[in-house]
Amino acid sequence: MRYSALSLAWNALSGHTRWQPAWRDPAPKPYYDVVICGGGGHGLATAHYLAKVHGITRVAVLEKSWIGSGNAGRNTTIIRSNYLLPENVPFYEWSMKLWEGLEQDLNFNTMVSQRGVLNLYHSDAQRDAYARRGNAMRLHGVDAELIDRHAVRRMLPFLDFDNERFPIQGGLLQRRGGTARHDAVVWGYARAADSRGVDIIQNCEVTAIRSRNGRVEGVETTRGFIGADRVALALAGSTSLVATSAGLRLPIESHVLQAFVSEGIKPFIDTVVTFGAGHFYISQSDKGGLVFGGDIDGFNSYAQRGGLPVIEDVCEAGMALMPRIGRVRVLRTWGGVVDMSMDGSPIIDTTPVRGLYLNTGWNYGGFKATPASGWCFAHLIATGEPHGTARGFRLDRFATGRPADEKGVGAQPNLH
Amino acid sequence: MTRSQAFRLAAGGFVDRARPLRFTFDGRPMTGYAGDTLASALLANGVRLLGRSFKYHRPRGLLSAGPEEPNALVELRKGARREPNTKATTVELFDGLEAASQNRWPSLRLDLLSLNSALAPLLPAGFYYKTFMWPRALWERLYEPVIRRAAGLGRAADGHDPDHYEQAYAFCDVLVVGAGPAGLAAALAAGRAGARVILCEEDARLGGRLLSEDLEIDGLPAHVWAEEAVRELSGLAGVRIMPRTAVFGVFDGGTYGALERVTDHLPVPPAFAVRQRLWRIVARRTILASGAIERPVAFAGNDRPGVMLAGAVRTYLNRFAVAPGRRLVLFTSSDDGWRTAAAAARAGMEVAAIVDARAAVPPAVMALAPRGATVHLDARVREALGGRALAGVALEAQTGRQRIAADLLAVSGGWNPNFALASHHGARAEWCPHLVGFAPSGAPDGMVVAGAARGMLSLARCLADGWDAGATGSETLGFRPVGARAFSAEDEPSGVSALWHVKGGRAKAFVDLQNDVTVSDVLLAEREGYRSAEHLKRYTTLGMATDQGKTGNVLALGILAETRGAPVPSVGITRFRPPAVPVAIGALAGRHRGREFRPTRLTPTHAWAQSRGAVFVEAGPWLRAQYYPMPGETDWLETVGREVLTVRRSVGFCDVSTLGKIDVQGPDAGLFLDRLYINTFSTLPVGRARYGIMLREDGFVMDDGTTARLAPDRYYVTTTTANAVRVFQHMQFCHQVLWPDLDVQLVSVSDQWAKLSVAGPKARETLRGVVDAGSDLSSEALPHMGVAEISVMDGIAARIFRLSFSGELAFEVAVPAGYGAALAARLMQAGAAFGITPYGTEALGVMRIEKGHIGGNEIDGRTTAADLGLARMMSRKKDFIGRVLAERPALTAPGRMQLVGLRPLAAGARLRAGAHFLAPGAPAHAGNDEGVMTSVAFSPLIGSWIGLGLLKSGPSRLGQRVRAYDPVRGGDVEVEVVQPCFLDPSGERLHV
Amino acid sequence: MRIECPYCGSRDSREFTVLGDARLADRPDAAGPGALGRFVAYLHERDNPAGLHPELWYHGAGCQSWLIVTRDTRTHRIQKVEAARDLPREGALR
Amino acid sequence: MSEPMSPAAPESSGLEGRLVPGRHGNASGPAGVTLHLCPPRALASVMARRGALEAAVRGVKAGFGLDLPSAPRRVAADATAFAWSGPGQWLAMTTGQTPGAFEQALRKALGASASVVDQSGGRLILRLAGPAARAVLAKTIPLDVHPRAFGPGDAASTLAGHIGVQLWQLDEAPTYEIAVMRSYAASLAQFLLDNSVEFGVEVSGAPPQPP
Ligand SMILES: Cc1cc2nc3c(=O)[nH]c(=O)nc-3n(C[C@H](O)[C@H](O)[C@H](O)COP(=O)(O)OP(=O)(O)OC[C@H]3O[C@@H](n4cnc5c(N)ncnc54)[C@H](O)[C@@H]3O)c2cc1C
Ligand SMILES: NC(=O)c1ccc[n+]([C@@H]2O[C@H](COP(=O)([O-])OP(=O)(O)OC[C@H]3O[C@@H](n4cnc5c(N)ncnc54)[C@H](O)[C@@H]3O)[C@@H](O)[C@H]2O)c1
Ligand SMILES: Cc1cc2nc3c(=O)[nH]c(=O)nc-3n(C[C@H](O)[C@H](O)[C@H](O)COP(=O)(O)O)c2cc1C
Ligand SMILES: [Zn+2]
Repeated sequence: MRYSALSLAWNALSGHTRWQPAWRDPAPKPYYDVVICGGGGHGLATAHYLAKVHGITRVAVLEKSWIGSGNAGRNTTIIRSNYLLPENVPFYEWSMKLWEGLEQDLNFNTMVSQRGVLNLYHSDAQRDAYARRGNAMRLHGVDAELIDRHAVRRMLPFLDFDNERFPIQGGLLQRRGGTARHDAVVWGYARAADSRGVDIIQNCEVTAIRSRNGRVEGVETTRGFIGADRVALALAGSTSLVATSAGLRLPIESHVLQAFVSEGIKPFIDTVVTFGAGHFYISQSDKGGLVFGGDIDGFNSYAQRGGLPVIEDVCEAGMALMPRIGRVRVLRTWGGVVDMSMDGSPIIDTTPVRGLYLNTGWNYGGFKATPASGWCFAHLIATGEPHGTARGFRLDRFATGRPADEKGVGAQPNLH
Repeated sequence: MTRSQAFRLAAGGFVDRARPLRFTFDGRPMTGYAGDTLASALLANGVRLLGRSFKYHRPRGLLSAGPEEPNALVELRKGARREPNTKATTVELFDGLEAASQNRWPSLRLDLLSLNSALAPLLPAGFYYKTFMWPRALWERLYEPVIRRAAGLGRAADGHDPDHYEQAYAFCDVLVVGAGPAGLAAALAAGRAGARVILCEEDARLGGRLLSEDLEIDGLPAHVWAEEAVRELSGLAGVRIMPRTAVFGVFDGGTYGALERVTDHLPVPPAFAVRQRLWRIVARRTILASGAIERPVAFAGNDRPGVMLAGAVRTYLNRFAVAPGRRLVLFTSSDDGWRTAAAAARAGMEVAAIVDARAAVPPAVMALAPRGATVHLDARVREALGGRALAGVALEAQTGRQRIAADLLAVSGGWNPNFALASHHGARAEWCPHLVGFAPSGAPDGMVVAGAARGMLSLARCLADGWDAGATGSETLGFRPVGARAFSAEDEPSGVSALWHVKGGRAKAFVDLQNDVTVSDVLLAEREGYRSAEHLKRYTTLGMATDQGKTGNVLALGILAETRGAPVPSVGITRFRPPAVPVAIGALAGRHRGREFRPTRLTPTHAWAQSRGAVFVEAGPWLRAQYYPMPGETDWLETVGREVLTVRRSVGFCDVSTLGKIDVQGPDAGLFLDRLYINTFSTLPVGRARYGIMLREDGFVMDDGTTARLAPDRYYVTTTTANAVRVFQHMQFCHQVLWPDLDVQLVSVSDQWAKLSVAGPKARETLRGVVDAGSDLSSEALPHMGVAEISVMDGIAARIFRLSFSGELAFEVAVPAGYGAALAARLMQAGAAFGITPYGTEALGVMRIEKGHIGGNEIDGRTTAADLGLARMMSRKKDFIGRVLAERPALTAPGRMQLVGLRPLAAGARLRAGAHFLAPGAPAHAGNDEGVMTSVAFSPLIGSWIGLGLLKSGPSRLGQRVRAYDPVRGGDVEVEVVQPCFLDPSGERLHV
Repeated sequence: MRIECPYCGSRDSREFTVLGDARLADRPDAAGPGALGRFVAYLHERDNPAGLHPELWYHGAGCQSWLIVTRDTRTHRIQKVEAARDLPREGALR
Repeated sequence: MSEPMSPAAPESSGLEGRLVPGRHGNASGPAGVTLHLCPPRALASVMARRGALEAAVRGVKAGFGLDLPSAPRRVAADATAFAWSGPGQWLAMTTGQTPGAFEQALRKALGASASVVDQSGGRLILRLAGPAARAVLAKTIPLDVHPRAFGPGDAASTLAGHIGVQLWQLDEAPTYEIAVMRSYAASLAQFLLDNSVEFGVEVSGAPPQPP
């Protein structure tokens, strides 16, 4: 049943008892053309575009627990394409374009809200670095504005402009950036993929990749072996664990990134704001919660939880930036296991094992990439060739010396 | 005035009737007593409508008497101190308290948004995912603004938080969380054993349920026993009692986060007192004795003001001496609920009926029924009737349906152990049929759970369990055994059977009262495939409100299980996360806000520069003098121009103490540096300095700086200001981890030396007035890149380095940091005849750009030594960090962006760093992007803006023109590609 | 997290900075054939296990020692802590 | 008695006007803590060379009569003390000599067994004492300073807020000395004051000599 105001009203008449499951709950079949490991945003988007764009529908998405249980379901929902490097800007901009039509494509309200993303700067050098980035965006046809302190004050009068350790000088603003409802993205892609015949199989953990003579044959799972012509990994923080079974050692470390939500309060923060002199970024959800975060904890972890030092660090920066939130209470903190790569940029590529495809290295910023990641990964799986906007995301870039290192900090994942 | 407290009992309770306190709610003045919470004081005054729900704006009253409260949220205090979403049940009453209801318009009684209730059929769980999609453009313009207007509960404060917070550490052998009977017994045992004990209690008053119940321990009224226990604990040297302190999170390694509400019970914090304090408690053992939370039942209208948890009714009666109503109906499926009927009758309330869903109850329970109360077994409340207040209940009894008038409906569906903290590290919960609830199975390392928190539901068992946990815990840590201890206390009946949902009734039946999640929402989620407990939560928002589902979560799971005909644990249980109680952001930040957000590093000449009117700039942690305006100068460009010209024509000096400085000693010091830098230091003669470049292991430039050799086995290394800490750590890594066999000793001397760079043609003459007799500054004795140990200012040991960043004859003079200010003052005197000027980081930057020296903008982590024109420095004769990977194909390929100088074609045209280069005439398109302007300056000597940049194949394009394209600032300037060095390329000025 | 520094005793993790996989201690030989490949692997490839993970931590705010901390990445439980300078070299961690 | 550090130029701590003598904060009753900036002393980093730890220990024993600690402790005799600051590393200090003379004396005693680096200008030392000193430290550093865990002679390097410090306990009063990098001293002083005002703090210019 299509979703619309009309269908909602129609169903109200029957007490909402006629709605069908958003996706089926099928048992795994013995064989698929493509098995996608990982029911996060990227895996589900890949399935959707495989089916929709490439007509490949004998596809299964295998998820070890419930779909969206990974980072797709726990991120701070920021979408933007305000990157510097030519490897990144076109890709993330392609993603923005897909976001801009996502609700209509999926017939699911993913609440893409282009409320703007403002990165504050606090020094001349930072201003110039942001100008460099903004100019790079403009050269790629992406919107970017460099605004001054007065313009920031007009947008966010309650920031601390008087007692600052690192005075706010201005910001880089991408108005088309914003947020999207994380869970809805997962469910929307799942429902759309399912409607085209994709099997979404929850509570099905991939335990190993089976291959013979350098060609993939399928995957071992907690629900038995599932054969496949092609196997695609979209496991985010868990990628290394499965890839090891195919003999791959990856340029990936799994780290914990925390996020925070406050009690619901009347909305007063209308854009996404990032502090440039500390680790803190914030937006306010449509429910009223302040959704905020900061840096990763810095150590390898699969535990989905972090520690007090980062919690304090984030709140210190939050209070330095907007002391108005001092009496607002943190309601919940959590962590996600993020796939930090050696240059801070993603990997979408084939592997030495034929038929095995890799999608990883999303660091703390792969939610915004969800549509383009799915699109490009589907393209690679279907055609064997990298998509035009993802050519910089190949595995061999570390050997050839072409890292896409936005921060310029080198091969140390916890600094990206 | 006290007469207004119409629902206050004449006697009993722990309120001080001699200390009346005035307060207002929505502007209405009232009076309560010391010892009251805001909730109990409002109840005493007969106020029952306290809030509106999130979605439907339904009228709501008190459900509970504690931190699990979903309904009674208020805005406490005003203006910059306004605290939204404050649970009235946790606010200690103080004189002058002001509270207001929230999320209603125009008033609490008449809330127009309650129209949402009428629209409810259109607004089931997740309705917004199905609509508002068309037309797309209306989402940001119409739909979302409307949704956001309705969003949120209370309002954030109006201004910057005026109060202070702080963070602190505490350490103990045994941490006890909760001071109910279990916690008190645990603390007594551990304390008597001699352990260092911390007892944290969220409440202002210790005792837990003992304050709410009418029980005895060892022949004493339980609350008296609690007072004695507290007295004994206070006398034990190792025991620290922390009331008003909630433990909110379990972190790794036995670290606990706790929030102390230091002065929240006062109108404003007294002078020098903080509002709240964040504690990080490090405990070797922890006993979680956090009690249990009562569970409501889902039935139509179960959210009306006047429907209250049975245990909370007892709390109001016994602890606060308030009758929450006049005529009570009890609806329960647990033995414990019956105690409420007894307590109410004892307090003089009318008990109209006891409705128990069970077909039979034990005689001991039946005995609790007050005389005059009708007992209905195997009966249910179908609906709570009324509007803004409860008027009665509709009953489904063996005798048929009937209505009973009542203004208070006490509900008990059993008790859920409150073990959230035990689950913070992922320990699972197990289903306990005898509780009809979950209990913890497992706990974080070092923690045991005791008392009701692990499902012990009688007083005698809680006491014994707590004692045992305290005794065992301290004994395993090596403290003296205290043995078992028998308490004489009641083993109250605690039978319960499952009672989740009563079907029928017209009104909505709620499971999550704050977020307005109803039974039908739960069933809709199930129907639509959101079957995992976590999907159910996210789709319906169940348990996501400020109470985190403390009362509603298990109820929803029970309902789902019942619907599926499956056991409750098969439905799953959502994850618990810190904080167990919401914590103010300000408390987590402590003192680190405003100017104290991060420490400020001050240079040795800071105060001196301040006295000269310097303008300062943040440079990482440092504050540095940016420029020194003189009277009459109107803008910074003028000042900086003057500073530069003074240096170029005469002399000036600049504090460069912020550079990182590392003393490297040992027989292998030279070898060590050879391995770190791309060039060679083992061949550097003693008394000379050399510029060096170090790479990261990936072959890109990490840092640069000069290194001097002070002795055969001693070097003095400098790093850039920005990388000082990182380079030192990197050196320690290389030494300790990669090459521990080398005999080198490293120590930072960054703060030991004040370092002033004296530059300009008159630098030597100026310095002659500073150095002590016998110090030879001639080029013979101290050639360019020469280093000497001398003395200055009559006997102060100093080091002098003939190094130049500015391109002028220049000396860096280093004195022990305490003499930096004196040296600056002395330089001013000595250079007075030459018109000496101090200069700041701006002029420093101008001069380095004029000379084409690279800085942080060029060393951006993506440039190679060759990109920066320094390929020749790279030694081929040795291994060094980064050598191998610097040879990767793309790092050596032609066409990389490389360092050049840039000059505008139009005189006076302004350059800006961050502009990108395009070939003239090439469309502004990423494919034509050829590089970026990295640094710019106005050169007063050249009379033009100049720049450094990284340009594709730059060095081979000298003389060509490119556009410096800067759309974000509206700039588009044509520039000529020139050598990076604009001034004195042959370096003659260095040698005057 | 609390880290038992072999020199300073049990300390809050905020006194430390972490570099990552302890294999970074096994820097390959720059001479000899295949150095480039070995360095690419050394610097970029990680085991990234879910379980015990030897890793490099620096007690920067304490004794400035580099430590090898063997920690379970699933639970954050620390199994042992050794000083890096005391470790036998040459492939000891492989 | 400390000899004058320099006859000629004035030395400044950079804390002038930032650590103002007098009573601050809570004014009732005796001050909970006292806080002083110690007069300049000669300081030096001493780092044993590879394999020369024992020789360095012997050298200090012979030259200063002190047993170099091999754990986080500080040993003192007369005017001179050594605080362990890392494996094979100590912060040496004296109130009895000029920095130059102290450095020479250390070199003489240690010979080739250790590297010696003058740090006299690099650190300032604040002294915190009084009945509330432990409570102030609880807000300042992440260490357990309960008498069962930390006593006179114990030393540690740690973080005070976001500032690296090295501290040691002198006596049971308790009295602590906190050494901090000079550029951070103003921020540390502010942090200590903020953490002390609750108890009342007496700041004085010239502290009594250590017992
Ligand atoms: C706290 C936090 C905040 C973030 N904020 C942002 C942000 O604001 N903006 C942004 O762009 N990005 C953000 N990110 C990053 C973003 O969430 C991720 O990069 C992105 O979600 C990763 O892609 P995914 O959705 O496919 O991953 P996931 O959702 O993690 O998908 C991986 C899935 O694989 C499943 N899986 C794992 N192992 C197996 C197995 N063996 N078999 C089967 N299934 C398996 C997992 O259960 C999971 O569902 C944030 C991340 C975190 C943790
Ligand atoms: N018969 C029954 O069915 C039944 C059911 C439930 C409880 N009880 C009675 O309740 C009592 C339970 O005793 P108990 O000691 O286990 O629990 P308790 O409820 O008496 O005490 C728990 C205490 O812990 C505090 N607390 C909770 N979380 C905290 C946190 N995070 N930080 C700091 N403090 C926190 C609470 O404020 C409370 O004071 C017994 O008397 C028992 O008989 C009986
Ligand atoms: C954007 C966003 C908003 C959230 N808002 C809330 C909220 O209002 N209430 C709440 O309890 N949790 C909220 N959460 C947190 C989730 O409850 C949950 O903690 C998170 O998705 C991680 O899952 P886990 O805690 O089950 O591991 C939010 C999470 C995100 C990503
Ligand atoms: Zn240490």
